[in-house]
Amino acid sequence: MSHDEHHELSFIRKYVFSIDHKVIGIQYGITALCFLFFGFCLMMLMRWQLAYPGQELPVLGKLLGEEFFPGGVMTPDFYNSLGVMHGTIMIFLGVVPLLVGAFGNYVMPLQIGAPDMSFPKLNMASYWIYLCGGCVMLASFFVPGGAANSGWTAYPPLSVTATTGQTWWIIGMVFLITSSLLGSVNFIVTIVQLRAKGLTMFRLPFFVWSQLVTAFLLLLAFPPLEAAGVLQLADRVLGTSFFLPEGLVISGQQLVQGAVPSGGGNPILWQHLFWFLAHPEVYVLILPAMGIVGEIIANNTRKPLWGYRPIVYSSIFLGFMSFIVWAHHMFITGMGTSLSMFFATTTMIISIPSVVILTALVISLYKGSIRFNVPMLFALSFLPMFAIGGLTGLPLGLPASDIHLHDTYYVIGHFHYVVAPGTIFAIFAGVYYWFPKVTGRRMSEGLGKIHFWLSLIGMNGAFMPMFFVGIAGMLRRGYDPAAYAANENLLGMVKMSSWSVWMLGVAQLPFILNFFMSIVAGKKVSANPWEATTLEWSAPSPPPHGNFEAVPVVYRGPYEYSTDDRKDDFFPQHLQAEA
Amino acid sequence: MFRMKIVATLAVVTVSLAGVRVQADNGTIKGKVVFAGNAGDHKRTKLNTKKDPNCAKAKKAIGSYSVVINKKTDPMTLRNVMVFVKEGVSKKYDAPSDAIVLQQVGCEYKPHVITMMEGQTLTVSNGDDTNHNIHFLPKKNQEANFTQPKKGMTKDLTLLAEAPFKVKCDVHPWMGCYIAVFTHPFHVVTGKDGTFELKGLPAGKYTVEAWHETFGAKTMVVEIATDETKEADFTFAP
Amino acid sequence: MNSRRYTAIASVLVAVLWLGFATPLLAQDTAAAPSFDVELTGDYGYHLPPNIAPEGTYPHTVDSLIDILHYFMVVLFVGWGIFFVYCLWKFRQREGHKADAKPIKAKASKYAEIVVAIFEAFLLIGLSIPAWASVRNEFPTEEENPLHLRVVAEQFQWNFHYPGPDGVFGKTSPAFLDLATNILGIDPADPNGKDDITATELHIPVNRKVIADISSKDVIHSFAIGVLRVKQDAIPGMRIPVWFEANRTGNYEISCAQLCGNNHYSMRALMIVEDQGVFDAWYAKAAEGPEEFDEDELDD
Amino acid sequence: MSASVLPYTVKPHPVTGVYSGKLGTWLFLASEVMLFGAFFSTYVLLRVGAPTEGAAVWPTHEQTHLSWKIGGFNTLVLIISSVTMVLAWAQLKMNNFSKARLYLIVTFVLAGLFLVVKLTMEYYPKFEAGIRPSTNIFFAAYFVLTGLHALHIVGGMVVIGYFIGPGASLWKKDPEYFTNRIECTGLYWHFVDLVWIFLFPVLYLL
Amino acid sequence: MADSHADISKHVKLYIGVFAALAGLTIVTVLASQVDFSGPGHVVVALLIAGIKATLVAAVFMHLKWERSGWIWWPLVLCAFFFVVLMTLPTLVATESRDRAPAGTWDTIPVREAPAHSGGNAESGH
Repeated sequence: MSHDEHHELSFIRKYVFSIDHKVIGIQYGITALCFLFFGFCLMMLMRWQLAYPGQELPVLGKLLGEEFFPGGVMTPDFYNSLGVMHGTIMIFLGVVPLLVGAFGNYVMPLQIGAPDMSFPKLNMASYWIYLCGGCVMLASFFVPGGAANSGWTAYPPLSVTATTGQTWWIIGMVFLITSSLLGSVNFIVTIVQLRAKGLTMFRLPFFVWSQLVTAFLLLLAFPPLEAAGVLQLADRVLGTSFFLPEGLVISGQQLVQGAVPSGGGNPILWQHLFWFLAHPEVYVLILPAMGIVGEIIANNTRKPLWGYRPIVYSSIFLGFMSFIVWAHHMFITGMGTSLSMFFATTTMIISIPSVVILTALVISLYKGSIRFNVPMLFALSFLPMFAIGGLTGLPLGLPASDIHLHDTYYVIGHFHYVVAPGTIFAIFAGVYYWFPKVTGRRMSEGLGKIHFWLSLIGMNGAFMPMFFVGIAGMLRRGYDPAAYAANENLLGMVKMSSWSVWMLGVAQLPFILNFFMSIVAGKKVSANPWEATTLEWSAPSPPPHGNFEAVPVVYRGPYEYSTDDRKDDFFPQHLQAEA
Repeated sequence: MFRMKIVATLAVVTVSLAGVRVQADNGTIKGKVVFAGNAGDHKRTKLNTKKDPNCAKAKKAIGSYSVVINKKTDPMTLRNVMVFVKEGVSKKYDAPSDAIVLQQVGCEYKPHVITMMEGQTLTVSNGDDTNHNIHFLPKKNQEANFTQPKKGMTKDLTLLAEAPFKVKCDVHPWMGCYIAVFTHPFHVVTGKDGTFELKGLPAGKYTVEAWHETFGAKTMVVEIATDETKEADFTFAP
Repeated sequence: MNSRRYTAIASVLVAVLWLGFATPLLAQDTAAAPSFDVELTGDYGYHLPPNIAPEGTYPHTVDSLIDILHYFMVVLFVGWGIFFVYCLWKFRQREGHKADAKPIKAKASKYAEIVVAIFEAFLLIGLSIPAWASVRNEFPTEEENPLHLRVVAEQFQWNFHYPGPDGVFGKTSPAFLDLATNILGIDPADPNGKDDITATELHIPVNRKVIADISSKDVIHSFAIGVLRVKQDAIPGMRIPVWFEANRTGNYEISCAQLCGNNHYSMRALMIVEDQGVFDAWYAKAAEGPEEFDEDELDD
Repeated sequence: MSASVLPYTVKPHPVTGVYSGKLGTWLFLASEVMLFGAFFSTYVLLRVGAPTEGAAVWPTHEQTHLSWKIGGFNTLVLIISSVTMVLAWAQLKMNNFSKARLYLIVTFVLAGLFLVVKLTMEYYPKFEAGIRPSTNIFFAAYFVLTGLHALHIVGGMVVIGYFIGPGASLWKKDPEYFTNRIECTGLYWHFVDLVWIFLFPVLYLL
Repeated sequence: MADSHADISKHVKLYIGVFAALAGLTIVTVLASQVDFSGPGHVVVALLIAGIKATLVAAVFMHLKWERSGWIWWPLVLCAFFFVVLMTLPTLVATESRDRAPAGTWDTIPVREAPAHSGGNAESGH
């Protein structure tokens, strides 16, 4: 297709089946934000049951129907479905598509000075496959028995003997995995092949590095889960027994798979294949978030990121190590001493690069000139929140302390601190930061600050109590915490957590308002409102098809702030030094 | 749409008129289910319900139910045996409009054996101050598995015709009962006297089956003339 | 300044929300608390549950590991936080303040990282590995006269299988399974199985080591005794041994820690730790099998 | 749009030394290695862990009814198809389109032959004999592994068929671009062959 | 990678040679499987031959022999490493746990009824 044909593109080719990375990025962004909000709503429902177990859910209970809310009270099956779908939607349909699909797609080619992704049609395909996966997941709520209810980890034999929703879940996952695989190939090739002239690997903004490492994680870790999904599908549909051992008795009857009794499989096998993906997945969730935070911190401290190379090396090392720590999720499955020691050791080792990155980001503040705008507030609060999330990972990585904390709310608190006030704050930071690039307008600072403070309080109110009830031994995935006498004294904090979650929900209203109002009525700004140095800010806002007016050439590293005696305190990558 | 309803109503009326004529069929098969084995080998024991203290609130103890012998009758008879016409019914019968109730009281199913007709409503209700999970294990019907976490909860179901299948509670594994669903009304369950009576049969040759959860099935062929009453006893001698 | 005004509004909102909703929530409301038939022994609250293992055994190492780690975390986080807040205050953008882009030689951070690494290594090698080795390998020998039992999980109940006075387990097989009367599937023809005890409450004698083999009939469960810091997945097709010892009598809870289906949340069992004499009496009585059911008295 | 706007779709990148399509294909193959790796890992774990007695014991050769003759024949078919695939690319490099097309057609036919043999001489008789994936764990692995491999063959046939048919017009517009695409298709095709090279001994001989 | 016609025709000869080697090795594998090795000999020999064949295909047909780009080699090296991890660690973990806990849930499991495919020796092979 040549240049002059662009104007003839129909509306559908331009905005729906577009192959422009920016449109696809926006599609990803909007879709994933919707999913993120939907997944959050599921959690608000769950929190009702936890705070007021067995009590009628006001108003909504009647609306949601007799099947899942007999007499307005949530059934345990539905509670479990909500748990599965919350996890799956937040991770695979919300956060990853936002970090990789939306920010990666939109910003990364701009930051490397490329006209588009390497394979634009593949890019489009990966969005539509992702959307299909999302629709399958949503549709599974309406099949008999409701959506999947065997935990987002889908451990067999429970998942193999579960209701139809599980089959839909697997099919949805296969779609999402395929989409991610296509996307990751595209990302790596784009970063390798389409960098602007002069943009060497060590002049790449940290965000691009994080996307590169993430793409490798997706590329190599996702296929085993796809394989596991196929095997579980075979177990459910073809009657095989990959995950079913001999002598399985379900409801007092020997389980018959196909025509013959089950046997010959191993339930732990699924856990290996699942966690082989799901641990790298944690870094898929956190690395691009660190990338966003790095960008914003460098920009708003007006000085270069401290320790750029150590950060890059750490993230590569992090990515590499994340493939050989997975079994720390499986300490209590009956693992012996030597291999659990191996995994505990690799787990301790992997904490070091995280510490390095976090330290580097904090030291970057030192001697800076810190602007407290909304993206920076979110980026800054990422640091302590991620620190809490990371530190509380230590007791879980050591097999001995894991005995007590495994499968308690402590685990929930830990990984939510990493992904909710961690990654999701980074996502908000990114939205506020790149919004002017996408729309040419700025979001309101005032509403943004209300959003920030309420979210910060809501997040901490929701997740901090989990550490306390977790240490006290309250187990996760419990429909009714009051079913154990030992939990009697813990219900106050459980309620506090629920109310915080609902407050957090309210706190998103200013954001939604701000987001849509700013698209039409936000303050118009120049191409480079934050006075940033990276390449995306040298393109017009919003960038036209093909991105740059002239093919950019890069002369320096990504974060040249306040480095010499120029009039401005920033030196964009594409500007040639004056003689 | 409306016209269709009229047609349907007419059809129903016609069928019920036919039903009135069925009333004229007055054949009866009756008898008892005799237990001819050693009662000492099949003592009932108290079931261990300690797991859920709420169970003991409604009932002090629950007995095992796999074999319940009426020792006081002479000869000894078996309780909880389904007796039904297995083959030989050619007419169509409507399902009765009254619902059959399966109660959960004191962590026990009441009644322990249910026979019902296709299309008839089965109401499952929780009379306990605890959580029950009703799990149907049929071969033909859809597997039902639902929870009633609170006292007073009810749920209505209809079932397709199917040979006896088990229903259990996933929370209290000892709880079990059996349901069989028929396309005709000729089925009863023996009670404390161990007798049964199948009434309203048209003249014909029938295969009658007695089904017991532990001892299995026994069948016999009975031929009755119009308005005839025939006696037929089943004997289980394990 | 516009943004300051908004910050103020936000703070007021937060304060109102917290004072209005959150604070009363923390107060106990006893009305909704369910009734349990037995009261638990020990003090439960926002802290580690009571630990009833004898001093010097691995559950105490687990506790001290958790304690040390949390002190360590607090120290690290507070130290780090002070630096963080200091930076935010000291280097905020203001009139006459400019960023200094000269590279910072941050030796302190390097030392901090090394200290963290060394400390982690210490926790791993010094505490975690010995404790874990104890969990996995230091099973009581036969001289210590441990109590052997089996734990068989199923949806949604814990079944405890004791060998009875003869000390030998009867053979089990799914062929003999009856959910009401023989939930463990003990072979009725096996003489060793005649005196086997099937229980839904775990009775153990105080101050005596116990070896329990954990397995499951259907899906993966997780056998968790909070007060003994025992947690072991019950995996179908495997019989995994654990050991523990209690030194305080009383009633405690056993829970299922791994999602096992819709009623996972109610898969609770009681652990009753009693004096050897009381235990022996229970054991002898239970070995006689279930009582006969007197129909006339109890049935309707 | 790709060809004219995006750089390095046809010519190799001066620094990285590859064109984008080739790099993309190799990365895709890397993920495929992990996919089949997971399946092989499953096979190894289940086989090593199979009980030595009881009903779930691993079936012996006599019980599996797999014929090494058919398997071996199919191995040869795939190897030949790999050769014709690479020859097609070599002919394109030598500017010999019609010969290349002929080789592509041969490759396509061989792939079809592989599938026909697989379906009629292996799957069908097994189904006739009542063997299903649920029969035992070996057949579960057998059907899933070979089935997935067969799907890869079908995928390859679709792509090769496209370049024999409608996709061939690209040769006239941009021969080098077309040659590159055939090279990438070839990479994929050799990979499918490579998987079979492992599947054959693992399932039929060991 | 070489582009001239002469080079390509040299390649063609190589391709034919590799084909002959692959065909030969296939026959060797089959023959080797008929020989009775003790212990794991079978597995080692079969996988060794498969490995050689795979190397030939990858090196010649897939042109890795001539590939100089690090961006192709490094992902493959990574992939190979993780492949090995994926192949070994799960089985090691499973073996270690089985050594610790050799017994199953039940003492005996009733033998399953044999599936109805007796006389199912449909192929000519055995």
